[in-house]
Amino acid sequence: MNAPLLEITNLDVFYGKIHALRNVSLNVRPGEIVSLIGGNGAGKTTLLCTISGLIRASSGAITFAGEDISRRAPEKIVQEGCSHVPEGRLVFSPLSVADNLRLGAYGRRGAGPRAETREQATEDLERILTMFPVLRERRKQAAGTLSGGEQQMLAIGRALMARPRLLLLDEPGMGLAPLVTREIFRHIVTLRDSLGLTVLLVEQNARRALKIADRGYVLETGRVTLEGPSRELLANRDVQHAYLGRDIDG
Amino acid sequence: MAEPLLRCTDVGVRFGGLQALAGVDLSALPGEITAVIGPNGAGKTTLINAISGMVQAQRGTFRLGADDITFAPAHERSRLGLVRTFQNLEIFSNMTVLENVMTGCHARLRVPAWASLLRTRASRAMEKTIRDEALEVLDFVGLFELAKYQAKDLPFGKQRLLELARALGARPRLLLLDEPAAGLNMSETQVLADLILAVREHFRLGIVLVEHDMDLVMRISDQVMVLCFGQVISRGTPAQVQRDPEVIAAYLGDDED
Amino acid sequence: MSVGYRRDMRWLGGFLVVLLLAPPLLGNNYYLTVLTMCCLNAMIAVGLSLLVGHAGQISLGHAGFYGLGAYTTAALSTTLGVPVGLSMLAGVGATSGVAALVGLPALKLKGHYLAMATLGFGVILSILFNETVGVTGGPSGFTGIPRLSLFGVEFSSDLSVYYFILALLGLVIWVAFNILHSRVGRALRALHTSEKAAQAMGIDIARYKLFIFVVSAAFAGLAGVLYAHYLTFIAPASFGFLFSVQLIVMVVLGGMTSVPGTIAGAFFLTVLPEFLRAFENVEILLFGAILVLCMMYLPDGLAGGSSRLWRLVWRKMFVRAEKDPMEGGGNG
Amino acid sequence: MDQASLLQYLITGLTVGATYGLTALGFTIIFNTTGIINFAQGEFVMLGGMMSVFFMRALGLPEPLAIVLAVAGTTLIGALVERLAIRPVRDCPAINLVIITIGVSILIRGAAMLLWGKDTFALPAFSGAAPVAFFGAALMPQTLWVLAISLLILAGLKMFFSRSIHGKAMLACSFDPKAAALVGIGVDRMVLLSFMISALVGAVGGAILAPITLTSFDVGVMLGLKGFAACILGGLGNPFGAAAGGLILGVLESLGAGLISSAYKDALAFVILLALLFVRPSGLFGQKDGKRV
Amino acid sequence: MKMARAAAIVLALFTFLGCSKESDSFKIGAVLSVTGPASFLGEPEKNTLLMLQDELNAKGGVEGRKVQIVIYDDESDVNKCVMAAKKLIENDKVAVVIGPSISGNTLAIAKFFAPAKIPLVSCSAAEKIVKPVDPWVFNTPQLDRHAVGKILMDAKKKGYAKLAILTVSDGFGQAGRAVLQELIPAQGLALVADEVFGPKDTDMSAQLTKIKGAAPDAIICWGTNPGPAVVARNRAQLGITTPLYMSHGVASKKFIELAGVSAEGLILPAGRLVAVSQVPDGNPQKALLTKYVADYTKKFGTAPSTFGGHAYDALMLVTEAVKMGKSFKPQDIRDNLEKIKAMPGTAGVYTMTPENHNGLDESAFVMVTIEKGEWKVVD
Repeated sequence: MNAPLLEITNLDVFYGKIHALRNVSLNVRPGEIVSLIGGNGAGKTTLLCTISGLIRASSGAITFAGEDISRRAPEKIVQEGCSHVPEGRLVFSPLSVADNLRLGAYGRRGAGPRAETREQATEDLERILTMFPVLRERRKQAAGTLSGGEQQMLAIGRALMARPRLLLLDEPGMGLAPLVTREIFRHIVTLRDSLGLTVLLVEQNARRALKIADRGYVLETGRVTLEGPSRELLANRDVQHAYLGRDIDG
Repeated sequence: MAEPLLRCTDVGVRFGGLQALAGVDLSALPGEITAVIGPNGAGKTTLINAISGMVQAQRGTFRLGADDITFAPAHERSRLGLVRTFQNLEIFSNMTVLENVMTGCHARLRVPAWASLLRTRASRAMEKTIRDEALEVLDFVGLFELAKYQAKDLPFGKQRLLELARALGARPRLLLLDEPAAGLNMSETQVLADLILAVREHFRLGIVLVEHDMDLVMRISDQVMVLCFGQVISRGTPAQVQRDPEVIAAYLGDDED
Repeated sequence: MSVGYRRDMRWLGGFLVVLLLAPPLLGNNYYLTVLTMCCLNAMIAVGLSLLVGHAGQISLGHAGFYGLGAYTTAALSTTLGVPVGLSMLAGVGATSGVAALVGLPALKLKGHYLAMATLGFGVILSILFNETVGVTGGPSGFTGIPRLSLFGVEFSSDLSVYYFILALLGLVIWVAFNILHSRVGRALRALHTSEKAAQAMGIDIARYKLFIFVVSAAFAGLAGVLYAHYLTFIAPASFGFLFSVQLIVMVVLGGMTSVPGTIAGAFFLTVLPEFLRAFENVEILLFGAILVLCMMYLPDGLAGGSSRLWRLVWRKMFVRAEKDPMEGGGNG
Repeated sequence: MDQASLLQYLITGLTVGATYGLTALGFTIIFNTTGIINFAQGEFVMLGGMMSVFFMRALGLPEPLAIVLAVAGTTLIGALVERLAIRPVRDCPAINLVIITIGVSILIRGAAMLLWGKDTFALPAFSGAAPVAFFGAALMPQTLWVLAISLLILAGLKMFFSRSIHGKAMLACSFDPKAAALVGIGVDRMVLLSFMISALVGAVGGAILAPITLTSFDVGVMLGLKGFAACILGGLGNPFGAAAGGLILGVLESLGAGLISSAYKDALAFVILLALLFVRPSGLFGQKDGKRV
Repeated sequence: MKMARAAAIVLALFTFLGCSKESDSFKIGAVLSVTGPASFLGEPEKNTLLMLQDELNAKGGVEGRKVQIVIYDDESDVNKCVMAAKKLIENDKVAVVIGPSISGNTLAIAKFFAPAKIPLVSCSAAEKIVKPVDPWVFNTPQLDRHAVGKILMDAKKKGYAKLAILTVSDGFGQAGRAVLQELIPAQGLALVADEVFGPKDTDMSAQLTKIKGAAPDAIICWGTNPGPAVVARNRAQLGITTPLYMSHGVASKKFIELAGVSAEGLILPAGRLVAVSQVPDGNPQKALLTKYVADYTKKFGTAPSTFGGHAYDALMLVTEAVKMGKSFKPQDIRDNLEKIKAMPGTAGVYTMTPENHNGLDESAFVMVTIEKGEWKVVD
């Protein structure tokens, strides 16, 4: 098996006085979709924010593509190829859809190993607009006027503009209609299949998340309590009891 | 059939060039749970905003029981017993849990502001009453133990419950719940569903519910209304709506995965 | 909450006792003057902290209300010969009335726009104080204001005036605590956090904003009235926009949501220049630097800083578990 | 009222208004990146003027060189302010940062007073002090310099914020610093840059205005106040609005002084500003809802 | 615990009490506006006092005692002035107080001195300070009334009938404006325009344009730097040729520097200090002025302004009173101040009486004009 793209070892994070993550270790291999599940306050979002550099770990290592990124600034981590689509989308609402997307490629301007030319950027923009046709329709509209689902697509599109190798997705289905959520999830699978993107996914709807994931980790009060292939987790009685609830979809 | 508690007729809301709601009728019966579902951007939150008075509708009338509330400001509607919760939690983070619920009780006991200023006997008595009632509500939703904590220190799921408790503090006749299950995992959602049913039982109120979680909607609602692009495309019992091909096409999607 | 109220009342009692005993200990009139100015500034700052710290509104025009109180009572008692007690009441009344008139349209504005509106109002008032020479005496000041007297009894010594002002400061703090520990206080904090949610709970936010604006302006007016009869001389320069800014600094520096903190901020900023007087020209540099450093290293203001320090000392001195986990967190 | 006088009031108003407008532009740049109002902005303007005077008098440099040095020096000070006083505490509530900028303004003012004394200074006009007759009104060549340079700066900033990706990246930092960091925008660098640009704009303003308005260590207070008013009048965050707000404020004052009462001209300008805010709560050219509260 | 916190705050208050130690020196207090808007007054005053203190002590002090001057800066702020005055009276136990620099501050603290039985010799000019007479309060500058009188005499001589006034809206300007409004009609002249500018204003074209419309024979501008310099510049820029009188408030080199060529030909009343070399040799002030200007220029590198002179006069009056009574008792100093006769100072020749606590008259002023950047006496 090939080397992990992202490897986290013995990570500890304090959030104010709260010990938010305790000795967390996990890894994501290229081309995988890995799902993080757990209750509210288990530390899932904290973990993603720590990977993308928004929160500093107090100890432990985060290795991305062979390099330790645990002390880097968020914008440097994006430049390395690890993009984070935050919870709640956080699009730049007064700016137009097109501007939002262009800003996605901001970190790739100028020199650097992953720098791109103006033509490449235009090309990327075109590709994203093709991938999400709604965004093309609305590319001159202010991002804040989009509906929740459209904003989620914009947030993902914006992250893709940085040509990431790893996408961190935080609650992409939150507050979205079932139909839209399904569409978003379909896109995630497509991204992996067609672009070879690696995805680390946090989602409340554990069933849906595990269905598209290759592997999963269960986080409880800041610790990894269970890990394994998705199928095994879906079948696990404890997991079913705690996170899956009664299945009405299937 | 009982007299509707809330009756909205021909509601129309327009933002600039965008027609957010057009010709929507909604009535909610006492003791019933009415769910409003629909795709994002369909106008569900706008509808709740229009009912609660946060957005002034350009067209339509609103009646709560015998009162015409079409032109009443938001706080007035709340005082008349029409109380809502918010999709993005709007708890009062700089207060304790207890104070949050006491704030919910705000409108019910009227003592002039100057009385509070001078801490008159009446105002102290009122404080005590409010406090006891708030604790009762907290006990009901299971947050009694956490009464003294700062609301912002509560985990997300508990904050959802707090928002519900705060609304109940106002002793509504009609409760508007805006996506109460958003951000909750499935087991938490089940706990919530039971709680909403218990609330209906205990407080004998009508509930209008906007929700995406079909599990919750199907399980607890008596009636479902489906909105799409600002218009009603379907109404009926949960089972009827779930089978409606138009609803499947616009909202539910075919269950392939 | 009544636990919190009792604690605040104990604090108020202690505060008053200390300030009651302070003058004989301090010995002379200079310190008494400094202390009196501290009390007056604290009076305005407490009102402003209700508005800024709790209701989340801003006012950069409170120096104007302070001046309005002072000039109203000065003009009535000196020019028109109205008895001082009556003119003082009129001063506070006029300030409240004007605050209500201004607040009605202004409080519909938010954030920086509200700051600008109140600031503009303050500037207009200070221009009026400066230019209506016939009424206010203009830039060189209003002289010959009668000393404080009530029911024909004059407060002849500075000490008696100080005690009178202290008593009123006590009253102002008491009212402030009452507001904070009542439904009014909760309504204010509610509309601070979320206007939408506050409305949803049946709170008439426009009314409450106006209410607290008027109350805080009345406190400023009260301080102005007392100031005029204490100093018996007033000049427009004391009521300018810079003083409004200084008042906000007192509130924020003290710790916006804590009444004791706000009072500490007012005392600190009033005493600091006296302290720095020895440094002559460098004073202004030091003042700026202290302000910046305080804000940088005490983000919760003096209240937060001192409670942190206190907790540290407490733990060092008495090694025992803290019984009350809520203690030391400031008020509100 | 004869037309020549009216024209004179207008010219006077525009000149004074350019002062306010340039200060307001500085406010706008920092606000657009950080969402805070920098009360030390007036001090940047003061530094531009005072440092030009200092370089000319103490070091005997020619005027253009002195101005370039003064602008560079002020830009550096802007950078220092951000690094030393703002960056270490940027996560604090906005009001704390605003108070810090007030402290910084006191500090800068104090330092200028100690270094250069309390006197007022004049800087020679760029191209002579002989007025040009213009339809019966007198027009100073320096006024033309001021208006032209202000316009240039405005056009530059407008371009920067609405066209360039860097300008948009700066805006993004104010809308949501977290999201900005996540798309690879170095928020720290953007904030630093915004302080430098606004110090630069302020200093240029200070230098070109000093021949007309004179300068001293304490001119920043009044300029800060009027600049802020201009910002709000035009609608916070909009560079065009800020410049227009400044000009309108200047003309209002001048017309007020000329036509109504010189004693109440400032009061008059503020009354109109207040009345306008009550009708249009987010300024003349502001977005309908203040995006930040 | 909150109580303890309050105690800590009050303790902090206590710690800044400096204890004042008694000494054999002659202790004089001064409250001056060394910083703030009025620093142009306070700074030269402070410099002058420090210079004189050294000078007196080098000669063995006054009546055998060293002079010790305690100077506090009131930052041009009335509250700070009140506190500083109280501190001088209560803590420092001074025998006499010099200052404050500005009239408003003087009026605010004047009433403290009678109960404290300490004389106050103010450096500010308002008439209200000495009229009605407060037995314990004196002032040294020439009064506005005298300056206005001088100007109007000159205007009448030149046949100007319609006058316009342009005054600054601070204490100095307001006092001048009041006197102008009173004396212009009283002298049978017409006041055709009455405009005002703010102390921080940077452009007065609008006011001048308006005045131009009223077509006066002469304009009188009343203010202190930098406003009047702007007025002079704007007048030149607008091409107004109407004669412009300035007040004695701008009688310093700084004004000529700021106004540049626009200052040429302006007329104003000034103390003899500004043009010492043109004072005739027989004048009783000549020697004193020459020495003061020379000493000050040597020590501080700039020529003294008339404002520094007010502090000079205040200190000299006080030391003279001490010498007259050979007593350092405040009561004796006060009594002897009232008995001073024909004592030359920088502002003029002082003759105090129980009814006159200023002691100067119109002869303290000379009319000067500005020629080639220099002062020139015209009468």
